[in-house]
Amino acid sequence: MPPEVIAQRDPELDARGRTDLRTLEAGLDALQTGDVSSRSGVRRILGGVVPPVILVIVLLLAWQLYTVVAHPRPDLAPGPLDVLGSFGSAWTSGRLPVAVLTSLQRGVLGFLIAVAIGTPLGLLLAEVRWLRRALGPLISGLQVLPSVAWVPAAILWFGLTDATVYFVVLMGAVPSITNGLVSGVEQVPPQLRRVGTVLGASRLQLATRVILPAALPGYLAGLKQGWAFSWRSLMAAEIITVGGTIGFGLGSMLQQSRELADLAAVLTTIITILAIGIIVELLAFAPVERRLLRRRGLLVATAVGR
Amino acid sequence: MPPEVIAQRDPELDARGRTDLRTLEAGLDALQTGDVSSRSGVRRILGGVVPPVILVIVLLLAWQLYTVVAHPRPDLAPGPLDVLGSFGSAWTSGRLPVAVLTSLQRGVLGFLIAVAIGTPLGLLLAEVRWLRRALGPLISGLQVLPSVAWVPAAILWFGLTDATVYFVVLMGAVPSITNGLVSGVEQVPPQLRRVGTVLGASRLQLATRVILPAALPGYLAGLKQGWAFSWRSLMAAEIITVGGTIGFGLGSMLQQSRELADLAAVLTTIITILAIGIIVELLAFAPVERRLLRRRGLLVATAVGR
Amino acid sequence: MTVAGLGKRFAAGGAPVLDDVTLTIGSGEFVCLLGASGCGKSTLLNIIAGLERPTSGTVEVASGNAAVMFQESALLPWLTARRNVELALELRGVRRDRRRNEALALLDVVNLADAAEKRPHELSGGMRQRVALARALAQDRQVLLMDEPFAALDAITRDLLHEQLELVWRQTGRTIVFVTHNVREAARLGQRVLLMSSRPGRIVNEWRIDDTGPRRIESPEVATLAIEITDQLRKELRRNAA
Amino acid sequence: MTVAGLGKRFAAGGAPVLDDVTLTIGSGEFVCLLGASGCGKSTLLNIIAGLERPTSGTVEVASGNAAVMFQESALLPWLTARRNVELALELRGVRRDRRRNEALALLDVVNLADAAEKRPHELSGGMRQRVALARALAQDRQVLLMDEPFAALDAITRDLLHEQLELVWRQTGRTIVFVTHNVREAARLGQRVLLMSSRPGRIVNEWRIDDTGPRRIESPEVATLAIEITDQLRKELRRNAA
Amino acid sequence: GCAGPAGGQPTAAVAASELHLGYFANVTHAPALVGLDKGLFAKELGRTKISTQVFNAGPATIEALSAGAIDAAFIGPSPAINSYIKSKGASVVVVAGAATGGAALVVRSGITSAAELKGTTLATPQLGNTQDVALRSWLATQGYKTSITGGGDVTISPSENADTLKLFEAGTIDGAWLPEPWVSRLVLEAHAHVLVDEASLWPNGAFPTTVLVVNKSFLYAHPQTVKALVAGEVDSVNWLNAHPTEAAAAINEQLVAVAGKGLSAPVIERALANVKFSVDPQAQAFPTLITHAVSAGTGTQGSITGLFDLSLLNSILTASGGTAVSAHGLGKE
Ligand SMILES: Nc1ncnc2c1ncn2[C@@H]1O[C@H](COP(=O)(O)OP(=O)(O)OP(=O)(O)O)[C@@H](O)[C@H]1O
Ligand SMILES: Nc1ncnc2c1ncn2[C@@H]1O[C@H](COP(=O)(O)OP(=O)(O)OP(=O)(O)O)[C@@H](O)[C@H]1O
Ligand SMILES: [Mg+2]
Ligand SMILES: [Mg+2]
Repeated sequence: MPPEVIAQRDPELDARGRTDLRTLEAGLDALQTGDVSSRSGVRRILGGVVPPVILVIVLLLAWQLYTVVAHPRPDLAPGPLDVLGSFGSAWTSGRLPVAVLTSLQRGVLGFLIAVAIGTPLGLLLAEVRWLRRALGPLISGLQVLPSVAWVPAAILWFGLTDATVYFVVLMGAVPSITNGLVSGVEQVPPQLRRVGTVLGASRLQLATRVILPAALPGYLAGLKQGWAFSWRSLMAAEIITVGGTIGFGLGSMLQQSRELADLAAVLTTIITILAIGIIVELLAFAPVERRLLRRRGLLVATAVGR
Repeated sequence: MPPEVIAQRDPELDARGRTDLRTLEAGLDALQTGDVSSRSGVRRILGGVVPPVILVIVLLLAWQLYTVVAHPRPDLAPGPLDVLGSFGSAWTSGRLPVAVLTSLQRGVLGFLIAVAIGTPLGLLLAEVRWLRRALGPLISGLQVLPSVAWVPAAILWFGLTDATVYFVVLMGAVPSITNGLVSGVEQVPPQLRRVGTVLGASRLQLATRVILPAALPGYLAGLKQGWAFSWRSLMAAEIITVGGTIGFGLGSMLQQSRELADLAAVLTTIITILAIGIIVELLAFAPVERRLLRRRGLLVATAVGR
Repeated sequence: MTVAGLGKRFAAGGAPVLDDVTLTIGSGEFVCLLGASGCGKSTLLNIIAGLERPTSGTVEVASGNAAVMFQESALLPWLTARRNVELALELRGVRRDRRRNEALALLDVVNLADAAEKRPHELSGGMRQRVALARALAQDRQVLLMDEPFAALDAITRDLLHEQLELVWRQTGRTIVFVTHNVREAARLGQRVLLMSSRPGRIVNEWRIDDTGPRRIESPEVATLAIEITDQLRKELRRNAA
Repeated sequence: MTVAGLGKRFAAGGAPVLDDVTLTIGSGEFVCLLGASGCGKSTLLNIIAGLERPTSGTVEVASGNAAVMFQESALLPWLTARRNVELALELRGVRRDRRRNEALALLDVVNLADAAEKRPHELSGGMRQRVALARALAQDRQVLLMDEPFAALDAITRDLLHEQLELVWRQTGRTIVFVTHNVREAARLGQRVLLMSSRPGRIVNEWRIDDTGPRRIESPEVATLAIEITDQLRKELRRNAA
Repeated sequence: GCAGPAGGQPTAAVAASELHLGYFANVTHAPALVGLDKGLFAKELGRTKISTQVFNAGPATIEALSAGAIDAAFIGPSPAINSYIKSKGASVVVVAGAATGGAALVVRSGITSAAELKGTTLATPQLGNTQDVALRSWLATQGYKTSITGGGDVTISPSENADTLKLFEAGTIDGAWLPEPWVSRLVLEAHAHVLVDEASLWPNGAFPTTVLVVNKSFLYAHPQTVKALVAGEVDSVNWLNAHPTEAAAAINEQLVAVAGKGLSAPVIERALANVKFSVDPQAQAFPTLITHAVSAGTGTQGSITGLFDLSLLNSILTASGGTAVSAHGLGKE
C-alpha cells in the first residue's frame, strides 16, 4: 500500500486529530518549560561580592589597628597604609607600570605561543590513537613537573635572556593546553559521533561540525589552566632569573623589593600579581566560559558567592 | 481493616504469586546484571605502559645518536649517558639521596601541616554559610596567586630558614585542600541529605554518616591538587632560598648545579623531581582514589592508556 | 493522615505551587497521586514527609513520621545493599547484633538476599529500587510515601515492581501514598486515585477502585478507569494551552 | 528491507549477542521490536543503520540508508532546535537558502514552530524528542529506525508522542522500526510486533495487528495483545532465571 | 629573660650561650675569615659558643638578622643603612668597621673614558648593595641617566658575581662595578681593566667596605658577648695588618674550607693590595652613602642617628692604648 493512500485515508479525522494533538502538546509544553524565575543578575552578583569585600575591609582595619597599637618593627610588619604608600610611589615612579606591562606582555605572548603549539599537538594526539597512547602519559607526566625546575636548565641553555622566561612558560602551559584538548575530544559523548555519522557527515564534517564544538568546554578548561600555569611559571622565572638582559617584570620587582628589604613593596607586588590573576580570569576567561556553558545549558543558575 | 486481615486474605494465592514473582525477578536480574567482561588488569596496564616506555627509549636513543653524530658542546647538550653518569656520581657521592630525602621530608611534612590546617578550615567553611560566602572567594583568589610570589615576603619574615620553605608550601597547598573539601561537600547530592533526614539521622549523624563519606572524592581531589601545589611550591622555594640554615634539597641541588654550569646534573635533578612527582601520584594517591571510585562505581573500566 | 488547607509558595511574592490542598487518608490505604510534571506532587509529598514547611495549612500524620522512597533510589553509593538497609535500622535504633539478620530478612522480602553484598552501582535500576523499598520497610513506619519510584525503570521491570509493591502492601498493611504521572500505573495500583491540577496544584478529582485482589495492568477495569482519568487529565492540559 | 542470518559477537571468542536473525520488513510498515534489556535490540538496530558491522549475515535496505532516532535526543547542545534540523538538511545537501524554511516547516509538523530558536537545554524532554523526530524527518529517508525514543519521558508526554508519531507515520508513509521494552507501547503502535529472546538475541515470536486506524493505548484490543505478549515475555524471563 | 640596661651597669645581662655570626666567603671579609681561622673570636668569647653562617649577599644577611637566625654579621654599609632606616632604627647597630677600599669599575678593553659608557651594560653584585649604589651615583655625576628597572643611558644589570664573570667573558656585559676579589679576577682572568677605582672618589680614599653589625636586641641582652666579639675582631684586624704576607694563605685556607675553592695567588695578592683592614667604620662616609642611594633610587631618605654604637670598640681600643674612633654624631662613641 503506497504511503499516499494511508495518508489520505481519512483526511477529516486526521485534521481533527492534529488540532487536538496541537492543543494538548502546547498545554504540556507550557507546563514543562515554565518560567524559571531566577534572582536578578545584579542582586546575585552583589550577594556574591559584598560579603568578601566586607571581610577584606574588616581584615584591613584589624591589620591597621594592630600596627597602630602594637608598634611592630615597620620593616617586618608594615601597615596597610604603608603598603598603599608604597603602591603609590611605585606607581608614580613608573616602576610598577613598567613591571606590570612587561610581565603581562610576556605572560600573554608566552600563553599565545603555548596555544599555538599546544592546539595542533592536542589535535594530533586526539586524532592519532597510537600517538596518544605513547605520548599522552609523557605529557601528563610533564604536568606533574614543577615548571620552575626548568629554570636552571633554561638559564644554562639561553642565558639570562627573555628566551629563558618564554621557555619556562611554555614548559608550564603547553602540556595543560594539549591535555585539555585531548580530554575534551575524549569526553565528546559517543552518541554525538553516531548522530553525525547517521546524518551523513563526512570525516571532515564530523570533526568540524560535531567533535570540535563538542570538545570546546574541555579545551577552554585547558586554556584556563594553561594561563594559570603560564602566569605561575612566569613569576617563578622572573624571580629566579635576575640580571643579564632580562627585562623588568613583576617577579623582578618582587625580588628587587626583597633585596632592598622593602616588605611594603613586596606586599604591593604580591597584591598586584593576585589582582592581575583575578582580573584576567574575570575579564578574559569567565565571560567566554559562562557564555559557552550557558549556551549548552551546563551553567546551573547558582549564586555567584556559593 | 487491620493489615493482618489483608495479609491473610488468600495465603495460597499469595504464596503462588510470591514464588512466581521470585522467579521472574531472578530472571530479570540475571539479564540485567550480566557479566561485564573486562580485559584483565595486567594486560590493560601493560597496554597503557608499553607504548610510552617504547617512546621514551626511542627518544633516548635519538638523543644519544645526536650527541654522537653532531658532537654538540657537551656543556650545552650532554648525552643521556652523561646524564646517567652524573646521576651515578650524584648518587654515590650521597648528594642526591640527601637532596631527595630532605625535599621529600619537607614536602610530606608541609603537606601534612597543610592537611591539618586545610581540613578543619574546609569543614568550617562548608558548615558555616556566611563564613563561606565571605571567605570562600578569598581562598579561591589565593589559589590564583602563584605561591612563588610568597617567597620574597617569607624570606623577609623568616629569613633563609626552613620556616620560609614551609610557609610557601602552606600558602600553596592549604587553599587547594580547603577548596576541595568545600566543593566536595557542596557537590553532595541534595537527595542524599534528604535521605539522611528521612531515615531520622541527627545533625551529627548526617554529617558523619552521609555528608563526609559523600564528600570524600572531592576532598581527595583537593588533597591531590594540594600535594601537587606543595611539591611545586617547595621546588620554587628551594631554588630561590639558597643559603642560610636551609637544608640541601632538590631545588638547592638544581640551583647549585646551575651555578656550577653542570647541565648534566641539572637534567639529573629535573628527572629526579619528575620521577618523585609521578611515583607519589602512583603510589600514594592513585590506589586510594581508584579504590574509592571503584567502590562508588564512579570508575569506568577504561584502558589506562587512553 | 490528614492534610488540611495546605498552601505553598517558594518565592515570597511568587505564584502558589500548592493551593488549599485538603485530603484525608485512612490507615492501610493505597492512594495514588496523579498529575502532570511540575504540578506540585513532589512538593506535597515533601511537606507530608516533613522535608519542607508549608506556607499555610497543616499536616497531621497519626502514626508519627513517614518513610519515603524517591525516584532515583538514593542509596548511599559507598555502602553495600545490606549496609544501606542496616543504616536505616541503626538510625531507627535497632541493636547492633540484630541488624544484620533483620536487614537480610528485609532484602529477602524483595527477593534480593543474593545481592546483599553488592554495591548500588553493581545492581540494575530495578534491583536498586527494591533495595530502596527494603530500606523504607526497615524504617518500620506505618506510612510510606513514594515519589515516582519506578519512573526511571524500563516497562518490564516496572510491571514486576508493581507486583512486588502490591505484595508488600498486602503483607504489611502499610499506608502508601504513591506519586506518579502514569495514569495506568495509578489505575493499576491505587485503591484511590487523586488527580492534581497544575498552577496552582489542587486536587481536582478522585476515583475509588474496589479492591478485588491483585489486578493486571492490562485488565479491562484498569483500562476503563485509565481512559476516564486520561480524558480528565487531557482536559487539564488543554486548559494550560490557553 | 531484508535482514538475513544476522549474527554478532563483540569479543572474538565471546557469546554471540545476536544469532541468526532473519526478518523482512515491507515498505511503509510499522514494526515494533520488543525484548528485555540487554537482549541485543540496539545492536540489531545499529547494524541495520550501518553503525556497526555484523559478524555474519547480510542487511539490505532497499531505499538506501536509514534515519535513526536515539533514546536521548542526541541533539547538538550548542545549536538551536532550528539549526539542529538545518544541520541534517545541510548534510543531506539541501541548498542554503531553502534550509531555513524547510526546517521551520518540519518543526511545525511536530508542533514546535514556536520553539525553533530555543536551545535543547531550554526544551523539555518531550520537546527535545520532537525536535529529534523533525531532524530524522529532515533526513528524508524511507526507513526510520527508532531506539527506545520515548523511554526517558514521563507517561503523559509519551502518550502524546505516540499520537504524534502515528500521525507522522500515516502522513509520510515511512517504514518504521521501533525498539522498545514496553509491551503496551509496542501493542499500541506496531502493525507487527517482533519479540526478541535474550542471550543470544533471536526473534522468537511475531504478532500482526490489523490496522483499523488510530487506537488508544487503553483500548481492549491493545490490552488483549499486551496480555498475550507479556505472558510470552515472562516465559522468556523465567527461562533466564534457571 | 634579660634585664634592660636600666641600672646603667648591665649586671643582670648574662653572656649568651651561643653567638651566631654571619659573613661572606670573600676577601673583604678577611677579618671574619682570619678571626675564625686563628680562633681569635673563640678565645675572646670564652664559654660562649660561636656558630657561623656563610652568605653571599647583603640582603640575605639582613634577612637572617631580622629573622633572628644570626646575631651579628660582617656586611656592606648599604644593606645596614637600608635595614636601619626601614626598621626606623630597630634592627641593627654598627659596632665596628672591618674593611675599607677594594672596589672598582672594570670594563672591557676599548672603553677608556666615562664618555664611552653610553649605551653599555654594566653589572653590579646586587641591586642596592654598596657597589650598585656607587655605580649609579658615579654615573649620575658623569651625566648618565639610569633606572632600577633596567632602562636609561647605561643599563645596569645586577647579577651574581659568578654570573658577571661569565657574562663578561661572553661579551654580554661591558663592565662591572665590583668588590674584591672580583675586580682582580676580571682583570687577571678576563682581561678587563680598571676604569674607576672607588678610592679615588672619596676624601683620603677612605670609604667603608665591610662593617660589623649586631642585632639591636642582642646587643641589649648580651653586651659582654658583643664586646668579646668586637675584641676578637680587633685582634683579627691587628693580625692582618701585622702579617700581610701570611694573610693570603690564611684567607685562602678559610675560603677552601667554606666554599670548597680558593683563589689563585695572583688574584688574592692583587686583591689584598687594594683592601685596607681597619676597625674604624668610617662613620663620616655614611651620610654620603645615603645621599647616593636616595638619588640612585635604591634607598629611602631617613635618619641614621643611632646606627653606631662604638662604645664597646672604643673601650677596647683605649684599654689597649689605641685611639678611639668617632661615630661623627651618628651614635654612641
Ligand atoms: N525549591 C524550589 N524553589 C522554587 N520553585 C520550586 C522548588 N521546588 C519546586 N519548585 C516549583 O514548584 C513546582 C512544583 O514542583 P514539584 O517538583 O513539586 O512538581 P512535580 O509535580 O513533582 O513534578 P515532576 O512530575 O516533574 O516531578 C514547579 O513549578 C517547580 O518549578
Ligand atoms: N560495544 C560493546 N562491546 C561489548 N558488548 C556489548 C557492546 N554493546 C553491547 N554489548 C552487549 O551486547 C548485549 C546487547 O546489547 P544491546 O545494547 O544491543 O541491548 P538492548 O537490547 O538494546 O538493551 P537495552 O534495552 O538495555 O537498550 C548486551 O549484553 C551488552 O552487554
Ligand atoms: Mg516530582
Ligand atoms: Mg538499547
